[in-house]
Amino acid sequence: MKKSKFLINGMRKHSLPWLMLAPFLILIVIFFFLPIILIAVNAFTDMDSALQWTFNGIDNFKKMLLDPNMPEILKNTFIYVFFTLAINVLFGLVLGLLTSYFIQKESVGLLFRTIWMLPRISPPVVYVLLWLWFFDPSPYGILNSLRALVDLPPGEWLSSNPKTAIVLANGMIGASFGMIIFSSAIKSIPENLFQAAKVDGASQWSIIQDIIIPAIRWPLMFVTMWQLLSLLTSYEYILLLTGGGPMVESEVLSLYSYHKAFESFEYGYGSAVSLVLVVIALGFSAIIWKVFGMKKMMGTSRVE
Amino acid sequence: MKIELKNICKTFNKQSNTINNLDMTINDGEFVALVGPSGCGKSTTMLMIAGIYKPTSGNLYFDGQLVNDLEPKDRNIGMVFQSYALYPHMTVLDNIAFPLKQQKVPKEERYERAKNAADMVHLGHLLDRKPSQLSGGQQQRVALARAIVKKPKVLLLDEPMSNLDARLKIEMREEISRIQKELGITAIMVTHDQEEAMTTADRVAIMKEGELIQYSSPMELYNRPKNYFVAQFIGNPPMNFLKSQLAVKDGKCQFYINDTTVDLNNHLPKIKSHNSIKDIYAGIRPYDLKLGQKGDITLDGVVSLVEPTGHSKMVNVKVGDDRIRFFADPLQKIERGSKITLTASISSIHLFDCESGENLTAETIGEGQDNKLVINS
Amino acid sequence: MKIELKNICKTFNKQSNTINNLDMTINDGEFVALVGPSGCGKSTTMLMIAGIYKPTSGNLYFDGQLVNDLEPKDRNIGMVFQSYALYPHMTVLDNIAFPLKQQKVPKEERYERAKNAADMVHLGHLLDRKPSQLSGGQQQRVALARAIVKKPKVLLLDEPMSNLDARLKIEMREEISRIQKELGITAIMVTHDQEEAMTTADRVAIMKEGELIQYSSPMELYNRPKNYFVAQFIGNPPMNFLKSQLAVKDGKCQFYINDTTVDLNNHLPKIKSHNSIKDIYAGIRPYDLKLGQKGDITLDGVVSLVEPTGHSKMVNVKVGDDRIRFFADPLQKIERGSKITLTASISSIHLFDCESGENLTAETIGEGQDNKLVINS
Amino acid sequence: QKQSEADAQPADNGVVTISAWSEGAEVTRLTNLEKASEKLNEELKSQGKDIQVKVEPKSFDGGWDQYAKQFMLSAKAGKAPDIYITPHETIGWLADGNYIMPLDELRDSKEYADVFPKLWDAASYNGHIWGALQDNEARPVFYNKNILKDLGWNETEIEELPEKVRRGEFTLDDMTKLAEEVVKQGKAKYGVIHRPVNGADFHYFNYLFGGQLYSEEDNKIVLDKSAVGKQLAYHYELAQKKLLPDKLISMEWKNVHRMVVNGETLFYYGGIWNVFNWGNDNFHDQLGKVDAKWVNENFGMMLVPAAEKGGEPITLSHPFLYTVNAKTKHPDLTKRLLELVADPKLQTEHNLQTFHLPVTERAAEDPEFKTDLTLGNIAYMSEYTTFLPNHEGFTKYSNVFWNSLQAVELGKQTPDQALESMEAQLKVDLGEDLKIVE
Amino acid sequence: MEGIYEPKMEAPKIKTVSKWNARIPYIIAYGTLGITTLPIILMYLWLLMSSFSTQMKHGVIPVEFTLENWRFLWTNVEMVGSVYPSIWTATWNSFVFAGVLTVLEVIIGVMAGYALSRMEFPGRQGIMKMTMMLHAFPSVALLIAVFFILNFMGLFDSLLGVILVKTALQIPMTAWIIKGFFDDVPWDLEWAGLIDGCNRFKVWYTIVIPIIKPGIAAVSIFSFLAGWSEFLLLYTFVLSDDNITLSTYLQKLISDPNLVNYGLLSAVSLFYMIPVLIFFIFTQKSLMQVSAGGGKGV
Ligand SMILES: Nc1ncnc2c1ncn2[C@@H]1O[C@H](COP(=O)(O)OP(=O)(O)OP(=O)(O)O)[C@@H](O)[C@H]1O
Ligand SMILES: Nc1ncnc2c1ncn2[C@@H]1O[C@H](COP(=O)(O)OP(=O)(O)OP(=O)(O)O)[C@@H](O)[C@H]1O
Ligand SMILES: [Mg+2]
Ligand SMILES: [Mg+2]
Repeated sequence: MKKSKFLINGMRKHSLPWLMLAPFLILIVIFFFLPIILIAVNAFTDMDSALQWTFNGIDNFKKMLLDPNMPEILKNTFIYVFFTLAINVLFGLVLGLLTSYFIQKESVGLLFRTIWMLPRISPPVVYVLLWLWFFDPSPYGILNSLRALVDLPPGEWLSSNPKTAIVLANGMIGASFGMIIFSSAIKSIPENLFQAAKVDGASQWSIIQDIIIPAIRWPLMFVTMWQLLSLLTSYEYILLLTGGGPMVESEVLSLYSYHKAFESFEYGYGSAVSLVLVVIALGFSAIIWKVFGMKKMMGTSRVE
Repeated sequence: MKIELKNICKTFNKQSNTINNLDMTINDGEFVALVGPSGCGKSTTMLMIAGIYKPTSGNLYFDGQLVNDLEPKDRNIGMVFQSYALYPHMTVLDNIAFPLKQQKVPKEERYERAKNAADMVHLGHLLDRKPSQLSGGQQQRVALARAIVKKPKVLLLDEPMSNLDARLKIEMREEISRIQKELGITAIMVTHDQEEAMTTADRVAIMKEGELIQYSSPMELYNRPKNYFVAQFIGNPPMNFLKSQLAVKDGKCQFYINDTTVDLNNHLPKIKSHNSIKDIYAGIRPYDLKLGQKGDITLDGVVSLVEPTGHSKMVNVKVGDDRIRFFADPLQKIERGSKITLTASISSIHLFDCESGENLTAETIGEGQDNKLVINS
Repeated sequence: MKIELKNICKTFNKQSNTINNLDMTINDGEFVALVGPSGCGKSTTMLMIAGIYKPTSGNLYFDGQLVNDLEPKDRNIGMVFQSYALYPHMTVLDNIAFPLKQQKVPKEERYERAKNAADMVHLGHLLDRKPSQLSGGQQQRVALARAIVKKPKVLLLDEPMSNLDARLKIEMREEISRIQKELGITAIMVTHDQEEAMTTADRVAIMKEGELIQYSSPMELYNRPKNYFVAQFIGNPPMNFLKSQLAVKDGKCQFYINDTTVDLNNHLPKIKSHNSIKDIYAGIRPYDLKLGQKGDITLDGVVSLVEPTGHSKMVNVKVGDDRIRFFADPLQKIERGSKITLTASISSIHLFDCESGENLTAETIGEGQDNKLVINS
Repeated sequence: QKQSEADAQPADNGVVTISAWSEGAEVTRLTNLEKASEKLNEELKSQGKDIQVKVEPKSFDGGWDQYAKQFMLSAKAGKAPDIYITPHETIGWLADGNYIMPLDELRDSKEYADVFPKLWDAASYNGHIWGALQDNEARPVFYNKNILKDLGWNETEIEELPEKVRRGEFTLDDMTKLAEEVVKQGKAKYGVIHRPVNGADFHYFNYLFGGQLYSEEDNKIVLDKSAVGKQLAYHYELAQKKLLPDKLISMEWKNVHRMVVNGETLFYYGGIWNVFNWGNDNFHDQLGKVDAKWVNENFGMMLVPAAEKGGEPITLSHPFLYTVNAKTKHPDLTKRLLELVADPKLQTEHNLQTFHLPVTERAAEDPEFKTDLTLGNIAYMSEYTTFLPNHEGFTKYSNVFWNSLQAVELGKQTPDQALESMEAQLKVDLGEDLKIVE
Repeated sequence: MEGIYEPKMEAPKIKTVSKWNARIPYIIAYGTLGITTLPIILMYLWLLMSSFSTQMKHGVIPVEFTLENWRFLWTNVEMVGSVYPSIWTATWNSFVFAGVLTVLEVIIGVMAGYALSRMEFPGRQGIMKMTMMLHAFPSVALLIAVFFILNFMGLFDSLLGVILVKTALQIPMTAWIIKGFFDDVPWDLEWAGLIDGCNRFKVWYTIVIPIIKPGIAAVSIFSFLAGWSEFLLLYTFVLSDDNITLSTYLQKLISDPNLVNYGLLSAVSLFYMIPVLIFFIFTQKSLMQVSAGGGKGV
C-alpha cells in the first residue's frame, strides 16, 4: 500500500457522503432551490398573465397590507393550522400507538391502518365530494336524508361552520400521515425494551411516555414540522371543500395565494403572499426546532 | 416470595418443546442458580417467571397464587436481561431510576436511590452518559443497578456479570448476596460461572434441553451428580471420564480401569441383576488425581499438554484412548510427551451407566467420601 | 501479521483520554489476551486495531506498515464484538457466510465453509434461524463462527465466550487455539476469565484506565506482578494483602506481619535509601496459604466465612484488620468463628509500596520462587 | 385567395399541421375543425396547391384556470397550439399578453357576415376582433309548470309566460311575488334557486338594473354602485323572504339539480345545458334520468324578466371563440380554417350535441336545429343576450362580488354594508383598473 | 441499598384487579379506534354501495343493483359525445409513473437519509434545515418558477421533467423520514459489516437498509401515492395527451361540474383506490415485519 493510496482512501472517505447526497442535492437545487429564488424575485414584480418580469418594488406587499380581508385570512390561517396540526399529530400518534402497539395482532392493526388510509388514497375530489354529500345543507344531503326519515328538518351541519369542516376534513387525511410514520417507527423499537419496561413495572402509559415517545422523537418532530408547513402551504382540500367561503370565512393564506396567482393570474402578487407565508413558516419551524432540540438529534458518526 | 413452576411447557415453533414439563419450586428468600448448556432454556424460563412469555401449558404460582396471567408489571420483579435491554434514550441515571419512577417514588428520593445504586456498581461518575457511550461491562452494571434499585420481591438475573472482570464480579456477587439476604428477596440467577453458582446459590438447578436434570445444593451437585450429564457439566475443569466395564458377580462388583481391577466392596444398590457386565464411565475429578502411586488406583499415561493457570498447572494426559486432566503443582517439572503415573482414591470415583447415564455409585460411596475423611481429620 | 501500536491515544469527549499513550506490539502469530477492569478501554483498543475508530493520535502499524487510514475491510480482520452485532435480517447461515460473500467466494463453497464453521460452534441444527430466535449463547457462537470463517490474518475477540457454559467455553477455546496456531493468525482476545487468559494466551496485556500496565507471559504476570494493581487483579480469587511496614536498616530489610517480624535476607534493589520505614502491602496468594505452622511465617485469624467451591473450600479469615482468603481441603472441618493458624513460605510473599503500588520484591525473590522449587522437585 | 404567400414553406410532404386545443367535454369544437380541414384541403386541391392541412386536436380536462395556465406556459415555451379555443372573456389577457393575433378580417368574411351582431361584442377587445365566434348559449330561467298548475294556472297561461316576459309584462318583481305565493301556499319548498357557486349568471342582474361592468373607453372594470346595490338588494330580499334554500351557496351541484328536477322550486336560474345534465344522471327520485321531452313537459324556459314593466328582459351568454396563436406559422391557413368551421351544418352538429345556440343566422335557420325540442324554443334568446367583459380584471371583480352576494344571502351584511366592503376590496384588488360609477 | 424493606403485596388480590386493570387500556384502545373509524367506514361503504346501485333511497339505501357504473372496466365509456380512453391504459400509465417515482425517490431518499444520519461532513445540519424550509414554499407558487427552469433546461413537455420535479418536491420528506430510521440502527452492525469486508456503501445497502424496512414501507407508500395521484404537474408540464393517467381520467369525469355522472364517478374512484390499497397492504405486510432484536446493540 503506497502513500498515494491512502490519499485516495482519505479523499474517498470524505467524498462518500457527498456522493450519496449528490442526486438529492442536485434535484433539490435545480427544482426546488432555484425556483424559490425565482419566487423571491418574482414577489417584487407584477408579473401577470403575460409572464413578464416587471419590477414594482414593494407594491405587492403594500397591497397586502391594504387588503381588508387580510386580518381575517391570517386569523383563519392560524386557527386552521393550529387545530388541524393538533389532530394530525396527536390523533396520528394515537392511531399509530393503537394500531401498532396496543393491537398486537398485526392483521387487525393493518386493517385499521388501511381504513384510515382510505381518505388519503381517495382522489381528493371524491373525498371532498363525500364530505359535501354527507353534510350538504339541502334535504338531499345524506345526513339530512336520514334526519328526514325521522321527520327532522334538514340540519346545517358543517355549512355554518366552514372552519370546523376544513379542520376535520384535513385532519382525517393528515392523521394517516402521522399514523403511518409513527407506526413504522414504533415497529422499529426493539422488543426487549418493552419487556424490560414491563418488568420494571411500567404501566402502559409509562411505556408510551418513556419508551415510545423518546424513541420516535425524530418522526414526531418531523411530522409536526412537516405537517405544519404542509398545512400552511396547502389549500387543495379547502379549495375543493369550501373554496375559502362563504365569503372569506375559510380562506387561508395559501389559498389566497392560489386565488391570486391562478385565478386572477397575478403571479407577482401570489409570490409575494407566498413569501409572507414562508416567513411565518420559518418562524414556526425555528420554534419547533428549539422545542424538540433538533441539534441533539443529529448524532455523530461512529465510524471514523 | 415462593415461586412454583408446575409442569411448565413452552414452545416457540409448535413442533418441539423448548421447555419441557418443568417442575421446580423456589422457596421464599432462596437464592437459586440456574445452570445448563447454552440454549437449554434458561432465559426462556426466566422470562416466563417474569411474565414476558406465557407458558404454553402448565402453571406458575407465586406464594401459592396462580399468576399465569398476571402482568409483568404487577409481579414486582427486578430483572437483568441477558441483553441488558437498557433504554437507549435515557441517561444512566434515568435508566436506573426508571423502576422507581414506575412506583411513583418522589423525584428526589428516586434520584437519591438511583445514585446509591449506581455507586454500588461503581458507575457514580457516569450518570449522565447514554448507554451507547458505555463499555459493555458498564452497560451490564447499569442493568444490574436497575434490577435491584427497586428492591423487588423477586430478582431474576440472567448472566448478570458475564462481562465484568473477576474482581468486580466477586464484589458484585457479594453485594447481590447481601441485598438478597437482607431484604429476603427470592433470587434466581443464570450463570455460566460455576464458582459463582456454587458459592452464591442455596440451590443449583441444572437444566438440559428444557428439562430439569438435578436441583440440589451445590455440594451435593458436586459430590453426588445424578447422572453423567451433571457430572461432566459441573466442575471446572470437568470431571475426567474413562471408559470401563463393570462386572457384577454374585453380588460382588469389580471394574477395570487402565489394566487395574478395582474391587467395589461397598454394595451397588442401583444394579438390579446380580450377574452382569455393563459398559460404564468411571469419572474422577482432576483435583482428585495426584502424581504418584499411593492411592487406591493408579493410571499410567503420556503428557499431551501442559497449561499454566497461575496457582497450578493443568496437565492433559493420555491414558489409553481417553484424555484426562489433572492439576500439578506449578513448580513440578512436567514435560510434554513424558510418561507419568497418576493415582486416586477409590472414594473419589464416580461410575455412570454408559447407556442411561445414570450414576451407579452406591450412596455409601458418595457419602463415604465425606464421612470417611471427616473422621480422619 | 505483526501489529504495533505506537503512542496511541483516543479520546471520546475531548476532555480526557480513554486510551492513553498505548504502546504495544503483538508479534506475528501471537495470541495475546487483553485484560483489565471493566471500562478500561479494551474494546476501544480492539476497535482501533480493527479500523473502526481512528486513534486521536499515535500510529498503528501492521507488519511495519502505517495503517491509520486503512479501511477496516482492507485489514483482513475477523472480529467477535462484545455485543455480537449479528445481522438481524439474515439467518444464522447467512450471517456466517457473510464475510465469505464479501470475499467473493463462490456460493457453494461459501455455504460449505459456513456450515463447517457452524458445526464447529455446534449450531449446525439452527442454520435457518434468525438471530432473534437464538439464545444468548447461541448468538455469541454465531458471532464466533462468523469471525473465524474467513480465516483472517488478525482475529480480534472481544469477550467471545462470556455467555457460554464452562464446557463449551473450553471446547471453543481449544478450537480457537487450534485454528489460530494452524493458520498462524495473530489473535487478540479480551476476556474476563483469567484462566482463559492464562491458558490460551502467549502473552497477557493488562490495562487500567486506558494505560498498559503490564504485558508479559501469563506465568510472569502471576509470579511477578509489576505492581499492586496487577497483583490484586490477577489471580482468582485475588491475592490477599496485609498492611505492613518495611524497615530498611543498614541494607538489611525487615517487615512485620501479624506480630511476626520477617527478615528479608535477599537484597531489595528497588529501595534506594538505606535507612527508611515504608508502608507496604504484603501479598500472598490464597493458594500459597496453608493451615498449620510449618512455613516461614504464620498468621493467626478467625474464620469469618466458609464457601464451598466443589473441589475445595474457600475460607475467609480475619487477620487483624485484614481479611484474607485461603483454600482448604473440602473435607477439613473448618467452622465459622473458630481460630486457625495459617502459614506461608517467604518466597511466596510479594511486597508493594503503599503509595506508588510498585512491586518492591527483589527480582531474586520472585525468581527464587521458581528456582528454588524447581530444584526441589 | 390570399393564404399562398405566408404559407410558402409547408412542412414535409406538403402536410401542414395545425394544432388546436380545447377544454371540456364539448369535443365537437375540435371535430368541427377537423371536418373543416377536409373542406379546406379540397379547396386547396382545387386551387392546385400541393398542401394538405391536418388538424391536430387536443382536449383538456382540468379546470379552466389550469387550461389557461397551460396555454400561457406553452406559449412561453414556444409550444402553444395554433388555435386556442377559449371562453370569450379571456381574450383580454390573451390580447394584452400578445398571445393571440387580432382577426378583424373575419368580420368581413362571408362566412361570418350573418353573425348575430351583438355577439361580436364578445369577441372584441381594445377595438379589435380577437377570435372567431364558435357558439352561443342561453341561460334561461326555468319555471316548474306543475307548480303553476297546482297554483291554479291554466295551460295557456303557463305556456305564455315566456312570451309575457319577453314583452316586459312580467317583471322581476312579479317573479318574486309569484315565488312568495307558492312558498306561502306550500306548493313548493322554495321559490327561487340559483347556482350554488360563483359564475357568470349573477352578473345579468347588473345589466338588468341598468348597470355596466366595463368601460370600453377607459379599458377599466366598472363598479356601478347603484346597479350593484340593487343587485345585492334583490338577493337579500330573496334570502330574507326565505325563497331560497337556506345555505344555498354552500350546496352541492348535484343536490341543487335534484331539488330542481324533483319540483321543489318554482324558479331556477339555470342554463340550457341543464336539460342535458338531467338526462345524464339519476337526479329524479322516481324516474332517475329524465330526457329532454320530459323536461319540456314539466318545465318552461324564459328570459330573466325585466326590472320594471315594459323593460327589456335579458339573458347572458358565454360564447366560445377560436383564437389564433400570435406566433402561428400558418396564419392564413388557420384563418381560412376558422372561416370554414363556421359552416351552419357544423354549427348545428355542435349545438345539438352540446345544447348550444348558433352564432350565425343561417345556422339558426338550420332545419335540424329548429326542430330541436329545447333549442328551437329558445333560439330567440340570442337577441336578448349580454356578455361578461373581456377585461382581465373581471375575475377579481367577480370574486369580490361573489363574496358580497354570500354575505347578503347569509344575512351577515345588509346590501349597503356589502356594497361598501365590496368597494373597499375592489379598490385594493383592481387598483387602477377600477372605475367607480355612482 | 439502605432502608428497610416492607414486604407488602396482598397476594389474594393481585389477580382479579390486575386482570381488569390490564384490560382497561385495551377496551379504551379498541373503543377509541372503533368510534373514530366508524364514520370512515360508513363513508366508504356508502361510496361502494352507490357505485353498485342506480339510486340511493333516502340517500343511503341502495335501491337497485347495477353494474352499469362499472362499465368502464370492459368498454370505453362514452359521455356527451366524447369517448373516454380505456381505463386500463390510464391505469398502466399511472402505475408506471408512480412506480418510477417510488423507485427513484426511495433510492435517492434512502441514500441521502443515510448520509445525513450517519456520516460526518460539514453542513449536515444546514442541509437538513434547508430542505425542510423548502417545504415552506407552497408548491403552487413554485409552479411558475419551476416552469422557467424546465423551459430553460428544455424539459418542458417531457415526462422526464415531471418525474424529476415531482421527485424533487417529495424527496426532502423521504430523506427526513428515513434519517430518523437510520438513527436507530445499532452501530455495531455497521462495524461488523465493515470488518467483514464491506465498504461503507456496501454496508449501507446490505446491512443497514434491510433493518430500516419499516421506514421504507412508510416512505414508499407516500411516494407511490404521490405519483398515483399526481395531476397538476403532469397537466401543467406535459402537453401531449398520450400519457393519460387515472387521475386525469378522473378529472375528465368532473371537469364540468354540471356534467358529472356520480355513479360512474364513485365506481371509477373506487377503482382508482384499489391499486394503492393493494400496494399499501403489500408494503405494510412485507416491510413491517421487523427482524431487529436479539443482541445487545450499541
Ligand atoms: N462512545 C463513547 N463516548 C464516550 N465514552 C465512551 C464511548 N465508548 C466508550 N466510552 C468510554 O470509554 C471507556 C472505555 O470503553 P471500552 O468499551 O473500551 O471499555 P472496555 O475495556 O471494553 O470495558 P468492558 O470490559 O466493560 O467492555 C469507558 O469508560 C467508556 O465509558
Ligand atoms: N424466539 C424464539 N424462536 C424460536 N426459538 C427460540 C426463540 N427464543 C429462543 N429459542 C430457542 O429456545 C432455546 C432456549 O433458549 P434460551 O434463550 O432460553 O436459552 P438459554 O438457556 O438462555 O441459553 P444461553 O445460555 O445461550 O443464553 C434455544 O435453543 C433457542 O434457540
Ligand atoms: Mg440465555
Ligand atoms: Mg468492552
